[in-house]
Amino acid sequence: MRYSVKIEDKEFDIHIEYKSEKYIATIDGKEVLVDSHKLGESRSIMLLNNKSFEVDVRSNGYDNSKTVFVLGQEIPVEIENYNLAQLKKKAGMSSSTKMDLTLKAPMPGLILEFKVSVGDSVKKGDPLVIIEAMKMENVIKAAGDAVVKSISAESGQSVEKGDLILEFESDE
Amino acid sequence: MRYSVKIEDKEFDIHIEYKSEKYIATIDGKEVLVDSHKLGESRSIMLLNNKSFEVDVRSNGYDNSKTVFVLGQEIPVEIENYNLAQLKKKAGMSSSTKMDLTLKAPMPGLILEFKVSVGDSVKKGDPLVIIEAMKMENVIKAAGDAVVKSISAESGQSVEKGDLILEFESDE
Amino acid sequence: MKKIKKILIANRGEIAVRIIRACRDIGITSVAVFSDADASAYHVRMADEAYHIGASPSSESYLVHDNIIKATKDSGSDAIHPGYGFLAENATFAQRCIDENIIFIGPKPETIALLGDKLEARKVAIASDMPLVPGCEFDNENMEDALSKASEIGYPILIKAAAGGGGKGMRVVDKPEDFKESLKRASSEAISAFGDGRVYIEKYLLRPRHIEIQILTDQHGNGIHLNERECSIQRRHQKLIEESPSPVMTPELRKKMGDAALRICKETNYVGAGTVEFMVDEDMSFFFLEVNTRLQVEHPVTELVTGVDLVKEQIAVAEGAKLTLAQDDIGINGHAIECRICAEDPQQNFMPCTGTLNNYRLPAGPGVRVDSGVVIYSEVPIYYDPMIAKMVVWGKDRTEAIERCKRALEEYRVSGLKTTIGFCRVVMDNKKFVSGDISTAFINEEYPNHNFVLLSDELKEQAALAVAVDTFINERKIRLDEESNQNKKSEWKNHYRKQAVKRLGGNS
Amino acid sequence: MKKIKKILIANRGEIAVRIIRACRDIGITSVAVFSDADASAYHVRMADEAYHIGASPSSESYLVHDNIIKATKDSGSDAIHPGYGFLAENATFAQRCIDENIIFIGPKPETIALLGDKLEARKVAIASDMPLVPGCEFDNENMEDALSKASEIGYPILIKAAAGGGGKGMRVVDKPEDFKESLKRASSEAISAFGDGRVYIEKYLLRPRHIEIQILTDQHGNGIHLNERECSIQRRHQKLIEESPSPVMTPELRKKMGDAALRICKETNYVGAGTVEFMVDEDMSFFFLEVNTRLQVEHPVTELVTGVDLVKEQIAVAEGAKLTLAQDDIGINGHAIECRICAEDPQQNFMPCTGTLNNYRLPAGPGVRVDSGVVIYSEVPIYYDPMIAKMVVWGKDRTEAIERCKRALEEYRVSGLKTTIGFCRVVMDNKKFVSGDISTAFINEEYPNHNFVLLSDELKEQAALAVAVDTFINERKIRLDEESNQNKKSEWKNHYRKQAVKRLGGNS
Repeated sequence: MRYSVKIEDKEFDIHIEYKSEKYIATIDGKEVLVDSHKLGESRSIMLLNNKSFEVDVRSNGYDNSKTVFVLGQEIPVEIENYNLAQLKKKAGMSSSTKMDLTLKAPMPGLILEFKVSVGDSVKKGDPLVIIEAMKMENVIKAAGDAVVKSISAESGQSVEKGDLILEFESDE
Repeated sequence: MRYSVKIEDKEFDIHIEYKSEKYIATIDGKEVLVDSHKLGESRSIMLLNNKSFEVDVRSNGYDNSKTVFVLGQEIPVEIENYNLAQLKKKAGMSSSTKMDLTLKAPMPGLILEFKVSVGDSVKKGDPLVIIEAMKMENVIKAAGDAVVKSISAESGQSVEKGDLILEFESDE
Repeated sequence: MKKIKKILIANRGEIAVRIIRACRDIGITSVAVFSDADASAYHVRMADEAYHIGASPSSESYLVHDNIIKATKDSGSDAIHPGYGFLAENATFAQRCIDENIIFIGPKPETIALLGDKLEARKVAIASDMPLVPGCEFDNENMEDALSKASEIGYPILIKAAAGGGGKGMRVVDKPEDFKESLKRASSEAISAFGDGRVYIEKYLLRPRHIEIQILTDQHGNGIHLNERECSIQRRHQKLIEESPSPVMTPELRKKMGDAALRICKETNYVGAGTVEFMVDEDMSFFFLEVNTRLQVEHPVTELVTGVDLVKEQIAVAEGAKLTLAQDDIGINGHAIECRICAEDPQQNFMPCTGTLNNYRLPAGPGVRVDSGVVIYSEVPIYYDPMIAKMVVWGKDRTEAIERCKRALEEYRVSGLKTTIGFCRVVMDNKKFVSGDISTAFINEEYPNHNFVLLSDELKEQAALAVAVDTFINERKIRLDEESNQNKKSEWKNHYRKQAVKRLGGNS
Repeated sequence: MKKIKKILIANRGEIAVRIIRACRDIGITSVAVFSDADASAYHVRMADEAYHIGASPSSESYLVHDNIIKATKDSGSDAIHPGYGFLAENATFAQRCIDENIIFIGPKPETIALLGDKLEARKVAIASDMPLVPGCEFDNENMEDALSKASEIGYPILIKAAAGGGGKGMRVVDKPEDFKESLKRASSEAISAFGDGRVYIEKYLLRPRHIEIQILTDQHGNGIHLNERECSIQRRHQKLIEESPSPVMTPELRKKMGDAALRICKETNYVGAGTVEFMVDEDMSFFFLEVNTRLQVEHPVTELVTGVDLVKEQIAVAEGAKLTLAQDDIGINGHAIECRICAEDPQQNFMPCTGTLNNYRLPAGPGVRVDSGVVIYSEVPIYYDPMIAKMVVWGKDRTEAIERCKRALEEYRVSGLKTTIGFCRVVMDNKKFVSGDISTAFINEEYPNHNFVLLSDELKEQAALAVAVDTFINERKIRLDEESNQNKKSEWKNHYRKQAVKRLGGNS
């Protein structure tokens, strides 16, 4: 099986096969001998060329996106069938490069105050909204230049992580 | 619900009911306020009259016998419906007072040597069989006076915990 | 002297667990309290007894004086340990305890009130001959007065809550244009955190160290200090990494700061454990910051290098015992570093996270102590502080402590939410940190944009491989299961075919 | 001097984890080895790298010289740390390492061979002017010779394996009638454990203390001792609880025993860490027992009171470094106690148990160190030693250490198998233990029939309640689920009834 795996800026081409009771992986042309034992539903111990890792791979519930916990780090990963990824690329469908035009609640909390209204132009770093969570006031700032298209929540409202707060249109 | 619970030499008469969102237990006439939260399949945190316990109650797979882990101890418990237990008692069926006339492997291991043969009379403390487990030779001794009725294993054989090794007849 | 037999811990999380441990270590019965969200929390499991005190928001449980007092009476506790935060520096509550004939493990209400008001504390500090950073109070209602006083002191300016602590209600202002907005925010945060919106301003030192002196005094006028802690690695004015001793401390400066700390204790008739916080400028001159009239989060680094159990000492002092330790008994054995493990995303400006700890395994072995408020499968609720644990390491010197700290951070296993573990690991490799060249500006100077480069290219490659292998194994299992089902189906088909043939009169 | 960059740990369980931690603490890459049964063992997860070395029985994996050497070469390791047990005191293997140009972290092969043969060691001890218990060797084939020599010394007699260690191949004989059978058993156990059936006899002291001296020597003739450890709490000649310092030690006796220990090191050109074991009689006279040419299980108690990391020191010595510690650097800071946590049933004569750790949570907090070889969900296999972890506590004095030990034992959470935790907890309350009045006869004298009364009546009542409540809640849930199903069914019934009525032309 051949996969295309993306972590932050890096994209890896990984091929894996099961041969004579061993897993053999090839990553960007390098062969890696793999030994893996499940420790539970999502956790495994893996030996990659005899290097030892305890990993926890969790599916994020939507397509291709997983989270791996390894060496004290939480790492978001996109994994796809390699051929499919290539097809999508040709078709210009690479979803992961698309700019995010929505602001979702980065944590559960209480919306204290909006610093913008619909139609406002914001510059990168401008405060958008203040959310109280875990007794701290957190100022959520704009990740880039944009125009506020719609606001989907209001002051005093409780939000869950991932709830839509507002939408932008690209400032182009 | 009313239960009869036995731990070692002690027998408890316990009544439990659920009333206005609270569990109320009565043990040998004393009332105990109970708060319980499941922590997983078998583990719970329990407040018994506000005393805090983390318990792990596991069923042993056969009737009425459970094991509870609490405060670093593994405690075998017999629990039965109280009325059933009373009926059994009247009928003289109290299985838990019956003398154990079988020797079961107390641990998994390798049988090294039998020190007795069928028909032998043994006294309490006599060596019966030597089992090697975890690199130690363990001499299994007679728990009381008896006569060896049958032997169900042989030297050099591997046994699992609980496997029948030999049977006695009471030395009466 | 009254022996305490039972202590109610009016707190939660790691500090409640820490205090329960101290109680057990001296045979005192411990009583936990819990809100709805904490019904199966670790501190409840750890305590001898536990009482429910209300709904999840702390304003409906951990902060409700009546509920805490009721649980204390119901459980027959002699004393209350408030931990830190919540009611720890609440003079009204401390007074209530006295009125109810309950021992409050902490200083007298009047001391708490005096030192808790940062403006009053400044006056006491002056009376105690302590050096102070230029600053002043102003009329909170009169913005023009505030602005002009800020200009007098000169920007950058630090706005602080009079009732403040723990970085709440604190704002740095770089230029006059931002002053009004920051004042408003600081004041509103102060109101929601302390119910007191008064703020004052101080000159903002650009690269100060935060160094504090642990003190311990009894009811008989005896007092000692237990060396310093360096707590300069901070984000949002909250400490993240602390150590003892400070890498820049000299015996002379330690004595000077220790003496100053004890002077203010004397001046305020201080009783119990406390911390006098200082800022130390680049020329090693030091300024009084504030007194925390309670046990500090970072007290374990002091415990590890002095061998003194501060919670036990607090309890002994509260019983009325004389200090058994003299200043000469306090040495420095090796070096200790604490990392605060918070449910936060360092890359997102240390934004708090919540979740369930699907995996949670503490580092252990030589020189590692963890005070954790959670265990595997614990939920980290939204209602409380994001700090879930403190990892403290000891080494025979700072080098050994740093190396051990790296090891222990790598050994820590958490899945289910983001934490500060990776951030702390990165700091342990930072050359400036290793050389001890730190200040409260460390994080902003070394990691502008909070881009900590937590993932090396090698780790990315390994993580990618791990996910691919895991996916492959899962897909292969599904395939094999399906095939085996297919085979079963074909067996059935064959079986029916044979039956059919039979029915048709065939012979096999 | 050759810097070691990568160490293969030829061991498993807690000691492999301990050594891996030391490697990490000094930036050395660690390589684990594992048998089939250990494929997902904790030491494999902890190490930087891991190599499979064979089937589950140690005779087919951890004891196979070729497999260990191959993994060392394959991984490019410079050195092998053998831990304790397995190949730690195998002179042939140590020589093989030298021949293969691998650093063996331990003494020279000839030292191991000399001191490993208990009969030879007795001779060296005489040459080193060490006091010895009366005893002798005899012709193993000639039972009459053995019997007559035993009678000369006088019963009770202790039969010991010449190649022995860890209590294996050891038997106490009270009367001549039992001598033959015990000799046979000891010899057969010695053959299966060491491949060497030679035994010898010694006078059996009735109530001796087991006190040992930790020594550390380098390749340049420097040597120090790191105080004593008292290890008198034993069952089946295996230690269960150890502490440092010994509650009966005096500075004078410590110096005498330390000097004696260093004399035998000098006599044997000892290099590395080692332990000289003594028996101390009730009149405080001491007798040489044996030298263990390796790291000892109980080394952490020494580490906690001296602040010295013994594994790091072993590695430095193996690199050829001179000791940086002088005898005067070794103090005694507080008191440490170790409890061995074994998968054993204390009530059943400490019979080994196997199983899966359905719950496993370590005690933590102030003064607690746990070196564990397992984690939650680990399986404890039948093939290896039943010790799964060591819990070590530190206190400023013995009283604090005992109190903390109680707390930590109560905090330890294990379900899935029986352990020695409850036993250790009982010992911590034993008046003789608390007063320090202990000997190797302690368990038999204090707990004849191994009836440890682990369960108080109160605990029995609480356990009974817990099981009843759990049963009630489970039964209630089943009942409620059934009822809700019933309700669903009746709803369906009603629905169909209505449908039927409709079809019959009814109106509702």
